[in-house]
Amino acid sequence: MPELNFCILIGAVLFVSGVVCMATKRNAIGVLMGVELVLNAANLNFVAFARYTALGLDGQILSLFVIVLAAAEAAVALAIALNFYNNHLTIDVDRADDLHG
Amino acid sequence: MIFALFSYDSISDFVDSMMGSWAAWAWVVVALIHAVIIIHFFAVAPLFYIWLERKVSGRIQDRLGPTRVGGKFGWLQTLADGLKLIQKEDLCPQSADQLMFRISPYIVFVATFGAFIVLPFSNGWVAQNLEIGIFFMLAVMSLEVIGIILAGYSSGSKWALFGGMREAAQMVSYEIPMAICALVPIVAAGSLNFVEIGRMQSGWFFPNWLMFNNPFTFLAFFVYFTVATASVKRAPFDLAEAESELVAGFHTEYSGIRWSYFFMAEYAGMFAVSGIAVFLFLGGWYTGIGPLDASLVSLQSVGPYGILSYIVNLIFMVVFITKGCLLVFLQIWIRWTFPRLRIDQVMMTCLKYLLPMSCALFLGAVLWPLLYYSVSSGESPRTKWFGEPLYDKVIAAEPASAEQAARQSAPQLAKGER
Amino acid sequence: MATNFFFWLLLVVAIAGLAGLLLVRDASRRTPWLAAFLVSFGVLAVWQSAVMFKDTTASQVLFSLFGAAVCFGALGVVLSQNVVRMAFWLIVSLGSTSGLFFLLNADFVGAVQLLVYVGGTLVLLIFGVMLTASGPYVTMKTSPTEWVAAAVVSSLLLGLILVSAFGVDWQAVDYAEAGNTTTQDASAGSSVQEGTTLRPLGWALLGLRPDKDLQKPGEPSGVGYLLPFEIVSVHLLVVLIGAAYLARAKRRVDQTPGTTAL
Amino acid sequence: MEPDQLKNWLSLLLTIAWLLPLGGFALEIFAGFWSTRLKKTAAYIAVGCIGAGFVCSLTALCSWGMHTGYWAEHDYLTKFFQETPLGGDHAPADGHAADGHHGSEHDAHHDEHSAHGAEHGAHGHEHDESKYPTVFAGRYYQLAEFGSLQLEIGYYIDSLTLVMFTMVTLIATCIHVFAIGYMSDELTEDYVDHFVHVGEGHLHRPGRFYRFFAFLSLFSFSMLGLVIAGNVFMVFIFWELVGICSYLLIGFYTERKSASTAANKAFIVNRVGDFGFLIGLMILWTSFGTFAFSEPSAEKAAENPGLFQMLRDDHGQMTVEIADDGSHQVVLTGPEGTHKTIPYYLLVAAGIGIFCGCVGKSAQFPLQTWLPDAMEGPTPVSALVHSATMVAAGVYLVGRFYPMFTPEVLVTIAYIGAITLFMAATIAVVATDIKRVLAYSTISQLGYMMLSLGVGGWVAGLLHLITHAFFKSLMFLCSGSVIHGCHHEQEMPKMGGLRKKMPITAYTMLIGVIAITGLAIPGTYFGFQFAMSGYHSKDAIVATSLAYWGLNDQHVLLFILPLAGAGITAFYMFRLWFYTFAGEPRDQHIHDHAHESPAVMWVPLVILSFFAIFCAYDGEQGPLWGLLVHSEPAGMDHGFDPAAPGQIAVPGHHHVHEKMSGDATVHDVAGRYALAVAIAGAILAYLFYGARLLNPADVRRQVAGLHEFLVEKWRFDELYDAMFVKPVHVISGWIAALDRVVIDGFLHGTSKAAVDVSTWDRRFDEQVIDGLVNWVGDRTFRVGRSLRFVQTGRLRQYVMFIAGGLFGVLMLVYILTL
Repeated sequence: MPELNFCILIGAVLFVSGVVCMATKRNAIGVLMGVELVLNAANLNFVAFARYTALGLDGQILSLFVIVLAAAEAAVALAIALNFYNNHLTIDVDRADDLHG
Repeated sequence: MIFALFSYDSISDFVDSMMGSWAAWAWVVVALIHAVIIIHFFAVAPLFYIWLERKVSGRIQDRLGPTRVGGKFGWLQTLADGLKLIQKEDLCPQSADQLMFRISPYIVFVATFGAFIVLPFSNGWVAQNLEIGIFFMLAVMSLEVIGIILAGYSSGSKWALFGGMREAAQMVSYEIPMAICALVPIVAAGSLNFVEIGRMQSGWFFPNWLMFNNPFTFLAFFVYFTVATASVKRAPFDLAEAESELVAGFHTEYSGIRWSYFFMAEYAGMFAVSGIAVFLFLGGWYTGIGPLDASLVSLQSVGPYGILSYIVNLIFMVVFITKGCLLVFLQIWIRWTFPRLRIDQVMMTCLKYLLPMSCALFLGAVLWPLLYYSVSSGESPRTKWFGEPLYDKVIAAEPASAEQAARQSAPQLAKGER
Repeated sequence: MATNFFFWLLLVVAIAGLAGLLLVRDASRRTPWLAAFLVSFGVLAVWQSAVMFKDTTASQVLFSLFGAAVCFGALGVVLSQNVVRMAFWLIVSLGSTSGLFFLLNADFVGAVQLLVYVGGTLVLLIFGVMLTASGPYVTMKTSPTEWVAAAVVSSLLLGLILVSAFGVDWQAVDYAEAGNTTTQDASAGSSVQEGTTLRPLGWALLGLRPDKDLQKPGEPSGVGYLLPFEIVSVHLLVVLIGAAYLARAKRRVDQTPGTTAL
Repeated sequence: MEPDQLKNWLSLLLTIAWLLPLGGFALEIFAGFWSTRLKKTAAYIAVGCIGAGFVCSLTALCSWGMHTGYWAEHDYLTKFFQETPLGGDHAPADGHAADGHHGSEHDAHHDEHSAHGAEHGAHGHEHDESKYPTVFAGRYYQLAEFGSLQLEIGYYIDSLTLVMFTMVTLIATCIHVFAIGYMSDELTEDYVDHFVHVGEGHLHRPGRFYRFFAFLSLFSFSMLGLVIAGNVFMVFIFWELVGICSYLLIGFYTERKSASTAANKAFIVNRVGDFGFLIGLMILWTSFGTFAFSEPSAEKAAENPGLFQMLRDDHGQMTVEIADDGSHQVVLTGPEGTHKTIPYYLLVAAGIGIFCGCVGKSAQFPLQTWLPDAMEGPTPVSALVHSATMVAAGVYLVGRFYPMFTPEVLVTIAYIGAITLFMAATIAVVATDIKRVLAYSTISQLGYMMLSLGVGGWVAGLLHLITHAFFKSLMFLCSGSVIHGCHHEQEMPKMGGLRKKMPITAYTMLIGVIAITGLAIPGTYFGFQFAMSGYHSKDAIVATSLAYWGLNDQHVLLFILPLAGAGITAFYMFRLWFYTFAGEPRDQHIHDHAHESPAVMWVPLVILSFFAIFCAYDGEQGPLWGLLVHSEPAGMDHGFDPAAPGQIAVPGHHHVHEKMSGDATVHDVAGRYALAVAIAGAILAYLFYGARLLNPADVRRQVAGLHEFLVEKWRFDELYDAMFVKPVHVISGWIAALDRVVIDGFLHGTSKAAVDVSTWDRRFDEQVIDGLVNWVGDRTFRVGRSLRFVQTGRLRQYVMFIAGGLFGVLMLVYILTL
């Protein structure tokens, strides 16, 4: 089933780009976007497996849950980022390194 | 040969037969045909509505409105404006984000245009008869917000930004009550598919139209209507374009054809929202007069090559469009009577009044079957608690078109014409 | 024969347009040449690609289209420096993934993706961007070394994932062994195949799984998702309250007035 | 009256006499609660009890005599009427009204004496069963029963018991009356004790009048209990009780150091004696299986015979057989005629053991040191306890227990008695304290009694006991009134010429002195013998010892010593009398203040002096002798011929009355010798102290060494100190040293070792274990710090690490699964 492999390919690209985005973006929101990408990659894989393998409906339900929880996660993350911005007047992630060793 | 055309149930059947060796690419042709049909309606409707609005607002303000252009009632006024806009230079402000500035009108246009895919104009005349019709429509319409925000941001000026932001906030927050109010009749109907919902509302308008199905749907119609006007940035909620404060809101920097896209999207949005209201509450394409509908439906299966069914569908489409226009007229009417709300009042009405009301109605709608359908017969536990779902009734009610319904639920593109 | 003549015509018009573009000095007068070139070249390209992919099915075409959109969107997100650009490309990417979902017969999930994810979360992100992307923070450069490191690690990771993924023979894995009857059961089941997943999803969320033959020994009983569904709802409530609390308007009496929330 | 009725009647009377003092004691001891310290009620209660006791014992004696037909046999009464013109209104013997008042009962006793009559019937001692039983035994209460042995509180009434009862109660009554006067200065809330110095002044304490009489009552109860006891165990119980009472009474003035040490000394020395007594008891119990003396009624005797019946047959003979291993076995007849043999030496050991108790109690040779110190107690105590009753208990026990003694034991008794009498007499000669002199004379007289019992003079010894009780208590009371008169001055050198001041005391004292020295005019002139009681008893003793010497030639000392003792006794007694009463007063101050004691004190003196004269009236034909002979153990009258193994002959009555030189019997010869010696002693004393012709100081200078030796009381205290106290100190010193050196050393050693081990352990713990732990901690800390650089705090780097890590893991998995 080549389509499944294509889906996985696309998922992998999404995942890797998400990781890279998280790793390189200095803007907190950028990092959040990276997170969104990673989550989306996972979703894509879920739906692909639901379609092409025996996972069936469960995959779709899980992707539903992922979507919903991603929304919640984004909300909280954004709240934190805004708070950080309000307190430190900067959105640069590197400035938030107080928890260093 | 022409009649042969009518023998096909749907455009896709016709195209498949035509493509022959290029059958694999039939779906592209079908998709294009559908798009053309919808674009026609999509473009014509704003023209008519803009003219209608200027006439009605005139009348409300005790003046005539456009009379000279194109004949007796100035009905070509909007066409003339359109031509004018096309000729205008659509400039792009220096500080704007070029890419975003150019793309955002198309996003808004696509979002609203996407909504019409699943909106059937009569019994079966729908571009794509999706199982999740209403839900898809709302989903696609929610994309519009992004276009507006990008437009607001990318035009570089503070007014645009503020306008865009306020507009986005308003639309996002009004999405929620709209979705919940739409759910109320769906709970009563039991299906998301437009065609099925439409078929359920055959017969006399009082008991059959979903609006009169139970008190909650009745109230839900009015709440839905207010929320819908707000979500399409109309009437009392159109603060974004409030000239006095934010000049023209997010599309102040736009001119020419880009500006017209926004306008087309707006008016099309009004009709889409009205269309949803018609299907969910006002009986879809049925006239509401029991025997008339019944006779028309019976006519459909008579005559050669289904030409009569085509005519009946045509009649139903006219009925549907008139209902839609009436609702749009209502929106226009409301716009020119009620004063504009402040942004915090807008947000407050949405979150503190409309949302709770819609939730209450939704709760009522869900619990209504428990009261109404008393536990009489020994049906299955689901029906015992939630009453006999309407969609079973539908399937049971029309055995004749069972085969068609079954096919309807097939994924291939539904027949849609005009 | 007609197709050959028509083909050569288009080619000539395209070349003429290009030549015109290059020769005409006055930028404003180049538009007709540009238009001609674009139209002819576009039709030619479409025609030839159609001929090439003559027998590919609709889903393959659409699939590759949307896939490409997703990948370029993702790359756009990664490569663009401007946060708003990133947001835009993210929207493109996620929108096209919802398209992929539709192609994978997950219509409800696609719609949810559009409504909740793109319409809700990304709007939220964009709000975030708008609120914070002021002044120096719109575009923040990241040092080249990090780019290099990221590139190396990502390529390695991508390679590994793809190698391992393509190494698996999915055919053997799914239909034959898995006892799951979703694929065989043609009646109410295999909704995944027919793309009408709304009602089965609804039932699954309520705990009913008609598509699974629960008597089969290997089948776990009670695969309904009612409990997770309830938990998620409570979780969302909590998150909303939390987020609202965190982001509440803190009157900051300091040098930067006006950063109050929207 | 039937025998049983008589038995119950007698036991009732004697029990009342016995328990009354106990009741008195119970009342008096709590006098502090119901009466003040100034009232004499306690005294009256005590006198009343002991007086009633005397009346009961007297009636018991008379009813015993009447019902057992004893009076009929020995019709002393009629004989008396014929001879003596004296006569008061003689109420008939059996008409005695139990009259509590002392005075009238005094006449009754006198009359009863005369009724005895001098001559004593042919003493057929064969007890034919048809005759009325004269001995009664019975049981009050059984304390415990260990198999065959019954420990019981029982009574054994025979003539000896009755005589002792009457004697003890009579003397106690007189002394109680005397004590009322003597102890009158205790009737104050603030008694100043001159002998105890507290800080610079004397001790002031509340008077203890009632307590003295409580102790006296307790003593009377225990003495009577000892006498009435039916078995040796009960004797032992009251033996201890008497010891306690003597301790309490000697230590009456507890605050005085000398008094408390004297009390301790008395008690401890008695305990030493009791130690022997206990051993004897144990031997008796293990070998004989019973404690009872004897069972008069035939059928009960068969069932559980007393000690005497088991050992001796009716004729008083003990059967000794030679066992196969050559040892002498004594055959005992157990219950139902079963025979059991015990080794001879065991019986000797038992006898010696019991005699040790008597030595301790009667202050004989080795254990006599406590009696002189016992004079610390008030004089009535000395009079009652340390002259008449308690010290006599030892002699009474020897008398009561006589059948158990083998000839060997009798010889030891004799010799102990002889030694004691001679030693005490010599010490008395040099004693200056009036009460010390009397104490030593008591010891020597007790020696006489032991000697007489030892040489076989059972009746003589006990007669001397009775007579000695009377005149010795008389003399003590006289000395008491002298001390009382001279305001607690006891040193004779400070006295002199008191005769004029205290005539009654002087003359009653003179009677006592004459009685004890045994001066008399032998023969009966116009129906009356001019001889005091002492003469009769002492002559009997000397005669018996002479007869004994006759039979056993090697024991010449047993006659010489009593003879010499008699002389020395006469000398120191008259010395005492002349020292205090005759001549010029040596201390004018005391002489001026001396005054005759009040009536309550001199009346008992007169009564006692009367008895001192007449109690042994008519000697061997007298009533007292008759009563005593009546309860003489079987076989004593005709003596024992020398049997194995000691080959000692014990003289019987006839030996004493054998013809010795010419027609003079042994008894007469001895009497003449004793009289001569006594007269010589008296004259010598008169010369020294009466007429003061000879100066004792000269003699003292000439025989300074001997004098010093005698003053030091034969240095017995130093001897005991050296023999017992010093070794104890030395040994305890050794033990202390051992403890200090060995045990402490061991403990310190172990603790030191423990300390060493712990220090080593601590060092090990600190270096090794802590070191290890710290090293591990240090290592982890260093590793932790080295990894710190990884935690940069930068979010993006973390993501990078995660990605890298993920890749690494997946690669690993991939490689592993290849």
